Formats: sequence, structure tokens, C-alpha cells
Amino acid sequence: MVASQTNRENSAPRLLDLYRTMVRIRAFELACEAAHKEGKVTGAVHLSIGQEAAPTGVCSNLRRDDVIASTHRGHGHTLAKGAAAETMMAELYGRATGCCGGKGGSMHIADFSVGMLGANGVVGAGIPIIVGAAQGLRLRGSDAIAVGFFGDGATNRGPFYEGLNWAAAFGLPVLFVCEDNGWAATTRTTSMSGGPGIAARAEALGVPTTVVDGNDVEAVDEAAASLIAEVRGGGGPRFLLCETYRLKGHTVHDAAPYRDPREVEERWTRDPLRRARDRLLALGVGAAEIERLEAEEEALIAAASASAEAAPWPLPAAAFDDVQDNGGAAWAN
Amino acid sequence: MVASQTNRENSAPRLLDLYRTMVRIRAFELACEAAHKEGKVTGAVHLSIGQEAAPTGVCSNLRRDDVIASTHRGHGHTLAKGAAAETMMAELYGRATGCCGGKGGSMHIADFSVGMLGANGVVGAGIPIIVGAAQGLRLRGSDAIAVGFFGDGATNRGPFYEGLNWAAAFGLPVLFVCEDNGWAATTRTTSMSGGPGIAARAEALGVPTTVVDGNDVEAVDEAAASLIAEVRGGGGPRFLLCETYRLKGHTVHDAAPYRDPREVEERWTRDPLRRARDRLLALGVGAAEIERLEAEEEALIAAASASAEAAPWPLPAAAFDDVQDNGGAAWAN
Amino acid sequence: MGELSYLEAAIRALRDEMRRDPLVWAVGEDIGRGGVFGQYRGLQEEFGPERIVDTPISEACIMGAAVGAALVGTRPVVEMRFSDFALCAIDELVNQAAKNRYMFGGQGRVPLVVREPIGLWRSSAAQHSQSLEAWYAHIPGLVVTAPATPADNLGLLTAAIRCDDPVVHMENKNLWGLRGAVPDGDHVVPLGVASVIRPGRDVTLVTWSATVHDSLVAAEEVARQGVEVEVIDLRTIWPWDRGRVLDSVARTGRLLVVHEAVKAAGFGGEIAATVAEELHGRLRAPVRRLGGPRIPVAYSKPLEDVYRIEPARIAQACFELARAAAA
Amino acid sequence: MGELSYLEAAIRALRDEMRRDPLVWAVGEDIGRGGVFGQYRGLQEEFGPERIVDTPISEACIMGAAVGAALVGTRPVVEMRFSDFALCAIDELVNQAAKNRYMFGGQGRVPLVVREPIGLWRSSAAQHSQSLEAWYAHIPGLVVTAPATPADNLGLLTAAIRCDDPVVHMENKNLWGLRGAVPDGDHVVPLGVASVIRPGRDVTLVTWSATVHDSLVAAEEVARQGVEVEVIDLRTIWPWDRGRVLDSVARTGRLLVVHEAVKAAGFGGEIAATVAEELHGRLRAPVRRLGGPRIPVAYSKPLEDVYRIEPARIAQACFELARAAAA
Ligand SMILES: Cc1ncc(C[n+]2csc(CCOP(=O)(O)OP(=O)(O)O)c2C)c(N)n1
Ligand SMILES: Cc1ncc(C[n+]2csc(CCOP(=O)(O)OP(=O)(O)O)c2C)c(N)n1
Ligand SMILES: [Mg+2]
Ligand SMILES: [Mg+2]
Repeated sequence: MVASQTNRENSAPRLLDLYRTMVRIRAFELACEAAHKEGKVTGAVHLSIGQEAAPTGVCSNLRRDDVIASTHRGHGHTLAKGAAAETMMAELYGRATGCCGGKGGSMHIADFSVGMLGANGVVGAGIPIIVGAAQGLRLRGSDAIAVGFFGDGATNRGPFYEGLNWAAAFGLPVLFVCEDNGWAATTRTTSMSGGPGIAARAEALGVPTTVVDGNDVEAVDEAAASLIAEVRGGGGPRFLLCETYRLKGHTVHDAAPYRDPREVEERWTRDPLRRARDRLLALGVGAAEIERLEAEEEALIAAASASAEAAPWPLPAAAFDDVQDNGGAAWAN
Repeated sequence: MVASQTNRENSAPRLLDLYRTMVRIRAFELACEAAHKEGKVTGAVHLSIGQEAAPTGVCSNLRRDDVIASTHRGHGHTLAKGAAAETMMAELYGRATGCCGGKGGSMHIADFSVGMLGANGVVGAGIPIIVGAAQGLRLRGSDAIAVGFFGDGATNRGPFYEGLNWAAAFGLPVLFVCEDNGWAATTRTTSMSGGPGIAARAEALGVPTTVVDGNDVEAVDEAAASLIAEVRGGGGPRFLLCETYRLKGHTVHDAAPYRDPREVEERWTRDPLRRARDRLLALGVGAAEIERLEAEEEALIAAASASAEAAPWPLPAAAFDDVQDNGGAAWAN
Repeated sequence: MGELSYLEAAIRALRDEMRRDPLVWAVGEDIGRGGVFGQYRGLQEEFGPERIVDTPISEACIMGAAVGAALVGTRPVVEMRFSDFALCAIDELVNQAAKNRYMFGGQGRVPLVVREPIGLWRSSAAQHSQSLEAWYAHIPGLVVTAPATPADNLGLLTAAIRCDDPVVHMENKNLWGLRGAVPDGDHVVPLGVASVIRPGRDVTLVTWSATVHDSLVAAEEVARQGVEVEVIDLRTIWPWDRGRVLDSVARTGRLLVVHEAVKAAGFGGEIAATVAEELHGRLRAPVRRLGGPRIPVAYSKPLEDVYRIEPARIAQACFELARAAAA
Repeated sequence: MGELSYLEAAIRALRDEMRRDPLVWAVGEDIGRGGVFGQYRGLQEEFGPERIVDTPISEACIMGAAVGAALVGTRPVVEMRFSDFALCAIDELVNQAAKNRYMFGGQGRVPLVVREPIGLWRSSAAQHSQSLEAWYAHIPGLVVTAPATPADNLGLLTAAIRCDDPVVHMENKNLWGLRGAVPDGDHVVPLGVASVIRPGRDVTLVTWSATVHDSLVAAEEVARQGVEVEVIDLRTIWPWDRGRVLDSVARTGRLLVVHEAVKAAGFGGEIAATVAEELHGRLRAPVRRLGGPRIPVAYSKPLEDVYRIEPARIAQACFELARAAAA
């Protein structure tokens, strides 16, 4: 496994772009949290607050025709891959104009038009899917690649293992991205895991692994850029392990009493947005420019929320659409 | 991972015992093969011919109250754990006196009275089961241990991964024994596997691994003895990787045309029985003694076959027994 | 007689059984902090981490390990969190747990309980809302329970834990907060025994789990217009209480089965078919089923509601059945 | 019109579709050497290892990868070897493949076929003999096919491959060697259309897969004594051909469903319940089902045979139904 090196000349414009995406995700998540409190967004909602850097750094190196699979915590991946906040927010509000027409909600957010093949309600289930997407892309003769995001908790599931082995055995164009936030719901993942860690597991399956500070968006960006080039170049699968932290509860319902408040407090000091912002300032970007960017993104999300709220609800009849061509709607009882 | 050292002073009596078990397994398998040809034994039958050393070497270090889980290729494990050839053969003949009353057959051979908790028709499925058995034994305060046998092909299944992680995370008294015969049905396992190999995978999951020549029964015996002592001593799980070969087809129906005949021929020269026999002779054991032992075992198996053939078939009504206490037989329709 | 919630009743059942029998233990993700619904609250504090066992996210191994632990004589209670996640452990449940006793000729027993919360709940969408009791009823070797009340959750979970065979215990996520009277002391609801929770002469309504409550509402409603519905809470799906259902339909001549699960190939088909087979000549109206449409559950409320069976629809079906009687 | 075995018909279906559409491919263990039953014989030679893809023993990943590959526009044909092993991939099939189209609001399609060989076969015992078509019929999003003849295996597998939704194609292990006439050229059996393979006025017998043949034997037998049975091979389990079945029963007034799967909560319940619901007033006898007892399949012949439904039992049931008519 290779520790990522940093080389950050002339990086302000790039970092501004990355920061913009992170700010968008954060604003989206905060709006979502607030809307949930008001009962406008319902169900289990898992926020990416604190984990914005990994989706941002990785997806900023992808093409639109590259595909990704996500997890229950999928808003960040979806936005980073280029989905519109508006249709996403409409989805969370359950409206007809939502990217899934209101059928998915947070746990099944997806935007196939930008190659975001879906969040998933089943931990780890996206991994075999993304591996197969890579196989399908190769069969089609495409040079698009596939990226699978998942959490540390998912690395204890069989499909993680089968998926990595599969990708390695077939030399598939997949990048695996693990956002290791240390926790799987109320459980510390290391307390339930044997062996030296996730990187060693991936390596033992033949997937070369890079470990990176997952709260340093530039580090993620840089590592992802080179891994994605290797994957697209036919080098077979790669694994990027991003060390990060979930700054909020597991879901919006979770106050996370099982965590030491000092741990959380300390982690806030490593907030990826704050770090990127400090670094922008250090690189000489003016506070005014940063604030303008922040305001723009906040306005964009506010508009998305307003538009979602004004959007029409799906008609009940839509519940019978898109089940299947044979034996679907006509068979409704 | 530790390469097994050999230290074979005064080993003739021990080796004679081991050889006896291997001869018994071989004779059983040959009888079974013949009976299958005659249509007396039916269904899919997977023979252990060529793989007698691993079950023999491992089980000779187990207590009766230790438990094992086996695979589709389970006759050797069952005999080595101490089951009677007679009830086993009766099972394969489908008779009422069989160890499973005729319900299991080859793929579900089991003898709980000697701690043999079952062959399994599903590759890898025995692994979580044996891990749980270890957990149950610990909960009961027993110092018995659990041993899981499986093949190389099983190491690509999720339950293998989940099971090893589980055992490591909980520090359970399990010995994992992989009989790596190179093949999974018609597929060379290495052709479908990423990474450096099975041992690296087990180590990455926190299970210390020993690799041994699985056709050298003394080497297996010695390695198993020390690993089992560690496991029983509370050291947590251990992994024994036995390199071996299946000298016959995958099932009795399989002529194995997908293998190079020279590969098979070469492997016959490393037949574990032949090696043990040569070594006994080298240790000064007389040919007559060896032949007497062989004749005894062959007679025992011949008697088992004869007795199986004479045994009664199960009554059809027995098909309704042992389904479940509530909603079983009384609900038969 | 105290009052407990459905969730508290489950805690009491498990706690009492764990006190009674040191070989009873529970295993599942996050249960050390009380479990995802709080249904293990306080138990790790009392019984420690060796008996209230947190696990990795490894459903297949959770279930498989429970099979092994059961084979050596312990009594694991497996938590699957949402019944949907049990789909990651189906080989272990169906090929291993359910068949073990039979396939090895009765050498072993697999006294495990799998808790699989079912049902629509709070915009949970397609992968957190399923009710697959019909699947397990189809599998030889399994017992299937689905309590509708706190008392039955106490009594059936207790019975499940004491049962020597694998039991799939399907609690309904929407009922966790439901409060109700619960007997003091040892309370066991025998497996396979339905409960007539409202007597009636006109229509036999068979149901279980959350739809029991909707059915009662509907029964009250139609009673105001003179139709008396006998509501039978099946409680155990396998073995189902055929005798009690047939007796009732023999009297009323009319059957309505109501379940939240998809109607197509749902367990209502088994009941309706059995009644039609056994009581054809005594039926005053055709048998009838209400179940979910054959669509996944959607997130958005207006779409989710399409899946839901409201008391009004149940009442309507009862009226129609009763009217057919007159004809 | 040529003659092919059921197995050869499947090879032809897959070969022709792979020639027609370069995005059709197959994936499963050992299929490069022809597959465990020979049902992929010769295909890797023609299409190479990138389209006839051997895999690790990783059922969950086989199925999950097929979902992903389908989402990007290819058409994978998944081989599960024995339907029993598909139980290692149920999350992938039921939570992922079946729900994808719906839960993402129609953004994606999952045009995959899962081949799941079913049925009793050669002393295969509890873990290699199951028929779980009822499970899949219960799952929104899935199509389920179960051909009984070479021509239908050709036509249904072709239809399954061309279908834009996931199809569970359940071939019967006992029928691989069965020979029969097969149309030349493009042969597609439409999904959801049953086939009346024997007309009759007295009893409607609905069946599928291997029991089609036992049912025909029984029908001939009872015909010799004047009872004319209309045998309907359902062919597609979901969507089942309700119209054709109801039309037939409307004429005969008698229904017998025969399937090898366990009777309890089997798909026969759906059919019998539907007929009882829809045609109660026109039934001349109670609906009737024959299915496996709710026991695992045992190895030994006398025990295995207890599970088996022989033509004699089917004939007996037909007589009883016809006699009830007279009454
Ligand atoms: C197969 C499965 N098991 C359990 C769950 C319940 N669950 C949802 S998220 C989660 C924790 C996942 O942890 P991790 O993979 O680290 O992702 P994170 O939540 O930290 O982003 C669990 C256990 C599930 N959705 N699917
Ligand atoms: C889950 C599952 N997949 C596939 C099979 C079919 N199958 C039976 S044995 C076997 C090969 C197993 O190989 P390995 O684990 O190396 O054991 P060996 O046969 O070499 O002893 C396969 C694929 C099965 N029984 N179970
Ligand atoms: Mg995590
Ligand atoms: Mg092998």
C-alpha cells in the first residue's frame, strides 16, 4: 500500500472547485436535516456531514459516463457526481419531480443520467453491483470506469469480499472507495474486526490499496486522480481507503450517545470544510470570494428546498408504474 | 505464517495409527465408488481419495467432545473423527440403520455422537456453523474446540470471510482447516482468485496461518497438534492450510477430462497413503504388519458394506419424522 | 396484569428467559446499545457482552453461527434488524437451520429464534418494508410467529425461545409503541394457536400482525351497520390454526383474509385455498383476500399509501361478503 | 421442426441470442466446461471466456454483478447450478434486481435471467431438490418461468433473455434428457401465456415443470374411464395466465393444481384461491391441490418417494373431483 504524497502547486482554482462541491453537500445536508425536523423529509436519513471530502475528491476525477454505486449515506456521492440538488431535494420531499419520482427517498437516491447508479438500503450491496457494472462496461467496449463507495462497516460483509476478489480475478476497471468513519451505526468497527485492518484485507485480495486522509480533500483528489488513471488504463481494480469521521448521528434520529463527546468535539476540529477553507485562505484566496461561493451554494440549496416544497406530489396511480413489463401494473390487485 | 517443522523421533506407533485411519478412509471410498457403480449408493458422491492425510492428521489430535463441520466431501472427516464405518455405509446405502436414518446420504453424512456435526451440500456453509459452535461451547464453559474443514473453492465465498473475521473478532476456539486440492469442480481455484493466496487472506483477517504439506500425514499431525493446543489454550482461532490433491473426479460421475492426465499421474506419486507406507517401511515396520493392518481395515469396510446391504430400508412413514415439533408430521398433507 | 408496550414485552420475554436459562443468548448488530429499535434496552447491562452479543455486519455469519451454537445446545436469539436484511442470510436459515434436524436424521436440534421485524414503517421504502412470512411458511422445519399485541409478543417470543426448532419471530415495526395489558409471571402463548379476538356470526376475518388492529377498527365500523365480524388473530403463521379457522368459517360461511404482505402468493392464498377445499359446500360467499398489491413499497406518502390496507377497505370487503350472503 | 432435448433446447436458445445480440452473456461456476449439467456445452468455444464467464464460488457476487452489468445495458444470463444455491444470493435477487427499476423511479432496467434448476433428481436430498417458484412469484418485479418441454425451454429462455426485467427461469433437472419437437427459426414463447396441452371437459388440471408429464399420464389413465381432463401447462408462474385458467374452470367447474413444490404456501394456493374467489358459484366440486408434503426431501429412495407425486395420485384426485361432480 502506498501512502499518498501531496504536491500542491497552483492548487487554488482546483481547491475552490472542490470546496464548492463540499459546501454544496454540507448545505444540502443541513437543509435536509432541518426539513426532517419539520417533517417535510421523512424516513431514515443518513447525512454525510464531515464526510464531504471523499465523494468530492473522488468524483471530481470522474467523467459523466463513469458510474458509481453508493450506500445508505448517499447524498454526498450523488451531488459530487453531478446530480442536481433540485431533483434530489424533490426526491427527499417525496415529490413527483424527484429524481426517483418519489419512490426512493434518501436511502434510494439515484441519478442514472449522471452515472449515479443508486444509494442502497443494504450495507455492502452496492459492491457486487459496481463490480458487475465494470464488467458490463468492459463488455460494451467502453473505457468508462466504475467506482464503489462504502463504509468501514460494510467491509465485514461477504459481498465486500466476493466483490473485491471478483474485481481482482477479472482485472476489472473498478475503484473501491471506503469511507472509514470508524463507526457502523452504534458500533466501533474495529471492535468487530479481526486482523490488521481494511487495507490489509484489500491487498490480500489482490487489490492495491492507498490510504489517505479522507478529510483532506486535496489529498483525496490527488490520490483519486492517479488511481483512476491506473484503473482507466487497464491496470485492474484499486482501493482507496479514506480515513474520515461522521460528525453527526448515524441517522437524523440518532443523537449518538454511544460516542464520547470529546471524540466528536476533537473531530470537528478536523472538519474537511474548515480545513479546505483555511487552506484556501492560506493560498491567498480572499475571504470575500470564499464567502460569495458559500452564499451561492447556500442559495442554490435554499432554492432547491423551496422548489421541492412547491413541487407536486406523485399521483397514487404512479405507484403501479415501473414494477415490470410483464405481470406488473395490469396485475395490480 | 509458520512453516511446520518436522521432528519425528519414535514415530512408528503413531504413524501406524495414522496410516490405519487413512487406509480405512481409502477402503471406504473405494467401496463406495464400487457400490455407486452398481447403483447401490446413489446421488452425488464426492470421494476423499488422495486427501486422506488432512482429516486423519487433524482429527487424531481431537477429543471426542470436540466438534467438526465438514463439506460435500465428508466421508474422510467423519471416519477420522471416529464414526463407525458400518452406520456410515448404511447411510450411503440409504438404510434405516444409517447414521442419518437414510435421510442424508453422502452429502449429509454426520455423526453427532462423535462430534461430527455434518457434511454440507452448500460450499462454505459449514464455516459460520462451526464458528458458532465454538461460541456455543465457550458459552457453555466447555474447553472443547471446534474444527471447520473446507476446500480451496470455499475460500471465495462470503461466509468464509465473515466466519474467519467473526472467529478472530471474538477470539473463538476454532481451527480452520483448508484442504487446498487446487480444484473447485472443473475450475482451478487460483484462476478465480485475486491476491497472493489463501494464507494471506486468513492472516489479513487476524487468523494466524500455518501451511503444511497436506499429503504428509505426519506433518499434518504435528502442525495440528500444536495449533489445537494453542486453540484449546485460549489463543483464539488458527488456520491450517493443507496442500493436497483430489486424485479422482469431483464426483463419482466425473472423469475429470479438464485436467491434464500428466498432472494427475504425477500427483499419484505423492499419494499420501503410499508416502506413509514407504515411511513406515523406512522406519522399520515390517511389511507383514502393514499388510495385516491393511487387510483388517479392508475387512472392516467389506463387513460394513455387507451389513449395509443387508440392513432394512426405512419405512416411508419415517419421512415425516424429525421435521419439527410444531407443524411437522401432524401437518403432513 | 401490568401494562407494557409491544417493545417492552419483548424485552421482558428475553430477559426472563435469559434469567431462567443461562444458555439463552442474543446475537445481532448494535444490540449492546439496545438495538436499533430499543428492543434490547438494558439487557447487555444485566447479562454482559457474552450473552448480548454485538456483531460485525455479517448477517450470513450471524445466522450461520447461531445454527452452530444451537447445535451444541445453546439457544440463540438472532436479531436481523429488518426482515429485509435476513435476505442476506437465507441459505443459513433455509438450507442450514431449517433442514438440519431432518437431514441428519434427528441427530441435532436447532433451537434458535430469528427476530425479523416486518411491515410498513415511516417512509422506509422498498428495502425496509417487506413482510415475507409466506416464504417461511413454505419451508419445512420452520415455525413462523407474528404477534399483534404486547401480550402475544411476550407469550410467543417466550414460546419461540423454548421451542426446540428454529422459529422466525416477526415483530411489526409499527407496533413497537403499542401498549396493552400483559399477564404477570410466566406467560407462554402456545405455538399454532390462533386467538378469536372478536366473536361474530357473519364473516370470519383471519389476519395477523399490524392488520389485526385495522381489522378490529373495520369490524367495529361494520358492526354499527349490523354486520358481525369474527376477527381471528392467527398469531402463528406456521403451523396455522386450521381447526379454529375452519370451525369459524363453518359457522359464518364467509372468509376474508387480510394481510399486509403482497397478496400474490401470500399466505392468504394458503388459508383461502384450504377453506375453499374443506368448506366449499358451506360457503355463503366466495372466499376473499385483501393483501398488498404486487408492487415494491415506495417512499413518498401518496405512493406508500397505495400499498397500505386501510380499515375502510377492510370494512368494504366485509360488507360485500355479508351482502353476498343475502344473495 | 427438429427434435432436441430440453438441455439442447436451452443451449440453442442461449447460443442464438448470443449470436443475435453481442450484449448477451452468461456467468456462473464451471460453465466454461459446459456447466454442471452440460447446459452450456460448446458455448465458450464459440463465444470465448469474456461472454461465457466462469466465476469463483461467489453466488452473491454472481447475482450482484449481473445486476450491475444489466444496469449498464448488457444482458447477463446467470447460472445458479441448483436453485438451492440461489439462496446464497437472495438479497441480490430480491432486494437489488427485483426492486431496482421501481425504487429508482424507472431510471434503470435489470434485464437479467437467473437460471435456477429445480426439482427432485437422483437422490439429491434436502439441499439439492427444492422448488421455490412460489417465493419468486411473491416478489414484485420478478418474472418466473418453468418450462416442461424442449420447445418451451427454447421459447421461454429466449423470451426471458429478451425481457427487460429480471426473470427467474426454473429448468427442471429431471427433464434435461427429455426429447421433443422444437420449431425451427426464431421461437419465442410469450411470457404469461399458458398452454392447454390436452383439452378436456370434466376437470381443469393446472400444472408446470416436471409434473406436467405425470399429469398427462394421469389424464390418459382417467380418460380410459371416461373422465376428460384438461391439462394446462402454466409455463410462466408469474405472471400466470389467469384468463386461460379461469376460462377453463368456468367450463369444467373443477380445478386441480399439481406441483412438485411443497403444497403449504405453494403457488397452487394462489391459483386455487383465485379460482375460488372468482368462480365460486360455478364450481361443481371444491378446488383441490396436490403438492409436496411439508418435509425436506430425503436421500433414501423410499423416503424420497414419499415426497414425489406419482401419476396414480393425480389420477385418483381427478376421479374424486369428477365424482364430486356427479354428487
Ligand atoms: C445488510 C445490512 N445490515 C445492516 C444494516 C443496518 N445498517 C444500516 S447502516 C449500518 C452501518 C453501516 O456502517 P458503515 O458501512 O461504516 O457506513 P456508515 O454508516 O458509517 O456510513 C447498518 C448496520 C443494513 N442496512 N444492511
Ligand atoms: C454455494 C455453492 N455453490 C456451488 C456449489 C457446487 N459445488 C459443489 S462442490 C464445488 C466445488 C468446491 O470446491 P472446493 O471447496 O475446493 O472443495 P473440493 O470439491 O475441492 O473438495 C462446487 C462448486 C455448492 N455446492 N454450493
Ligand atoms: Mg462507518
Ligand atoms: Mg478444492
